[in-house]
Amino acid sequence: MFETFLAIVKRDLILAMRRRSDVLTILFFFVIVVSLFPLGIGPEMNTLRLIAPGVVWVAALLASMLALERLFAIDYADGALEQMLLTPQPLSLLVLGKVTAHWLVTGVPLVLMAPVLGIQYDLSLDGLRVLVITLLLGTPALSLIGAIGAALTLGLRGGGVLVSLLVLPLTIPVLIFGAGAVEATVSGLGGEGHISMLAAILVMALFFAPLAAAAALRVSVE
Amino acid sequence: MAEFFHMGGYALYVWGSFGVTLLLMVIEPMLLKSRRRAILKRIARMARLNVGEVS
Amino acid sequence: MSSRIVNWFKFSSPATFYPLAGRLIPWFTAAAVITLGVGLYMSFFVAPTDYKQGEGYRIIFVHVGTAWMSMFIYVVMAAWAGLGLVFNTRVSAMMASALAPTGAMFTFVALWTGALWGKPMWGTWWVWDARLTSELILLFLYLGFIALQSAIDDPRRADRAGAILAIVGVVNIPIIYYSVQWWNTLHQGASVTVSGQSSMETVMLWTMLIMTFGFWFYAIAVVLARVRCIILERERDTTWVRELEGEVQ
Amino acid sequence: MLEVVDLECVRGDRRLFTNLSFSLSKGELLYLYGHNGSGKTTLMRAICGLLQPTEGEIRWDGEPIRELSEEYTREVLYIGHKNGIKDDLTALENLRVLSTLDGVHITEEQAWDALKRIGLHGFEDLPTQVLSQGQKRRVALARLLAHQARLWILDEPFTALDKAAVEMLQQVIREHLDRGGMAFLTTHQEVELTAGQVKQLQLGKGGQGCV
Repeated sequence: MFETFLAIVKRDLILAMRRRSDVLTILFFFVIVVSLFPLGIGPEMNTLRLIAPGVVWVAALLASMLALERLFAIDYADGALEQMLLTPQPLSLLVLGKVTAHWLVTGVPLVLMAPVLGIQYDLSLDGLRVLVITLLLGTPALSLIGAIGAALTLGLRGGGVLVSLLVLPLTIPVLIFGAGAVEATVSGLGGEGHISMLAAILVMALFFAPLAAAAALRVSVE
Repeated sequence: MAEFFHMGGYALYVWGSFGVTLLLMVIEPMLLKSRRRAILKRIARMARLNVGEVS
Repeated sequence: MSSRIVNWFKFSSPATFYPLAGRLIPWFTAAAVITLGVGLYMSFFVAPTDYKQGEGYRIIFVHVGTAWMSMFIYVVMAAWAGLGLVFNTRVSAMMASALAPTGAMFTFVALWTGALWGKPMWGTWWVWDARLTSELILLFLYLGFIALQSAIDDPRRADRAGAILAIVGVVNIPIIYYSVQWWNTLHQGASVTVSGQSSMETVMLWTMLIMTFGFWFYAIAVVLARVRCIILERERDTTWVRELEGEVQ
Repeated sequence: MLEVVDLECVRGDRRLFTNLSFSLSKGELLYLYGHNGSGKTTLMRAICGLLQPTEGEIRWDGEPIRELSEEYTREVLYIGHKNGIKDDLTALENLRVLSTLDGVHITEEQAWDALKRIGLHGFEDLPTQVLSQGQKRRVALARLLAHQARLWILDEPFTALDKAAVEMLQQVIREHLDRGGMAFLTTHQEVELTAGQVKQLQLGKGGQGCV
């Protein structure tokens, strides 16, 4: 059981490494979007410091939405998805494997890059620490919830935009608790409450999202 | 009667709310009626088509 | 609604459900017109003027009713969608698709009336109040459902994909509402709440209930009419539809 | 033992076939014939559980496949029009991943042998992207050698294969049937496979289950 999970994760990581450009484009998108805001809002540090958590988090949200397109589309096109449906392993486990690989490839780079961007917004050390923690908890939840949207819109024309329309409302709690935790820490209120909520959402997503995504895949592949 | 429509100075907001609500509740059924007419017409045309063609 | 669920197995085929819906629509339309008529009369002539908000508060009779309906319809939509998914009955799935536009309409109206009520009371058209924000997110959920169903050509896949989205959505609604509530109290404190239930005189409460029932009857009538259209569109090349097309109505 | 009882499938709003019944037991090969668009692929996908039929039931050893799910999919190997292999992976990696997913543990040597037998000697460690269509098909078919599934569902397996490959595949299928396996096959080419019990099923105009 666990062996197939590893097989899927390993396979997807190898595939991602062989197509490195996909990974970098998402990271660049994240960096560019975060760097655009000061140009739009102005260079005053105190306003930037105020909007930093929200901007970094919204950019992370959009970047993970962008990355969802790749999650199932290629497997659907070359028939690998059909074979995954026909394996003797529960499909939700395979979906979890694919989402894990997808998160390692697209989510983790965002988490590593976030502190650098935080400095750009002159975020305090505490703020940066909590930013990384919340992104570490938040990005997997985004990938999991996003997987449901990606599975539902498989093979549809205009699927990319549709995924965002379906998934973004569902990711709002992650955004609220993620950005809220950083802001609470920076303003001294302490973000523990937010972080625990974010962890709770991640655990729920870990359990329910693969089941929903598997059901959606069965519907889409029909 | 005018005083009633004045709504104690909130005329715009009260009639704006009630007006739009009831307006939408009239538009929706009308849209449905035209949708129904369209599908019935299409079915009628298909029926004529089938009768004409030797199936 | 509940009467039909008792023997719904018999009515789960479109051919038997279509005439039944046809017979029910006039009744619900009449009920809607009467209840709304009474509700409107009470809203303007029976309910007293509010000491604080004057006449402006009468918007609450429409705002709260439509807000309740928008939430209620989403839950009913998810329930029908779930039934359709589990029992593979096509009429339940069609009911879910038929409910969505009406639900979206009520959500929009709730937002519109919320804004019009906020302007005189708090001076701004849009207030980031917990309930209004959740209402806005609910509108996005509706639009997502409708967009997904219209993007899929095959009706069966559209039903089942929509069902999964509706179920995921209905599970998320309490989480979204709770997180927005938390977000709202964190930033603004509890000072601005559109939804603060000021001491409600019983007659106001009754007016609101009657208006809500009116919307409810209206919703059933419209949804049944739309589900009949959907049945005709999907079953257009079946024999029973072709014989039916001579119908005058 | 596979039984199909008055199956009906609808694609979009077109009814492809209705009350279609047939069965397949040990050592039997079933040919599925029918013009394009007669629902052959839909029938095959319904049988391997990818597609829910609108009417009727599919039973494996007496149990409806919807309840069996994983026990049933363990016994089924489906090769459709799409090869199900990843272009960026090498033939070897593809075969190893697919067999792990199928729950079959094959060692490095077994993988090499399978690929050599299927006629990909010398191409084992190239990304399948560079292989020809016929070679890609062979990579997909290599799974037949490693897999222990009792029921093979092959949708036009001979397309894009050369004479030698067709010959080799027929031999593989014969061995599978001799071992008591079952095969469900659609093909447009004339293929002589007379070993064991060969049954035919005609779909579409004039065939069984015609609408």
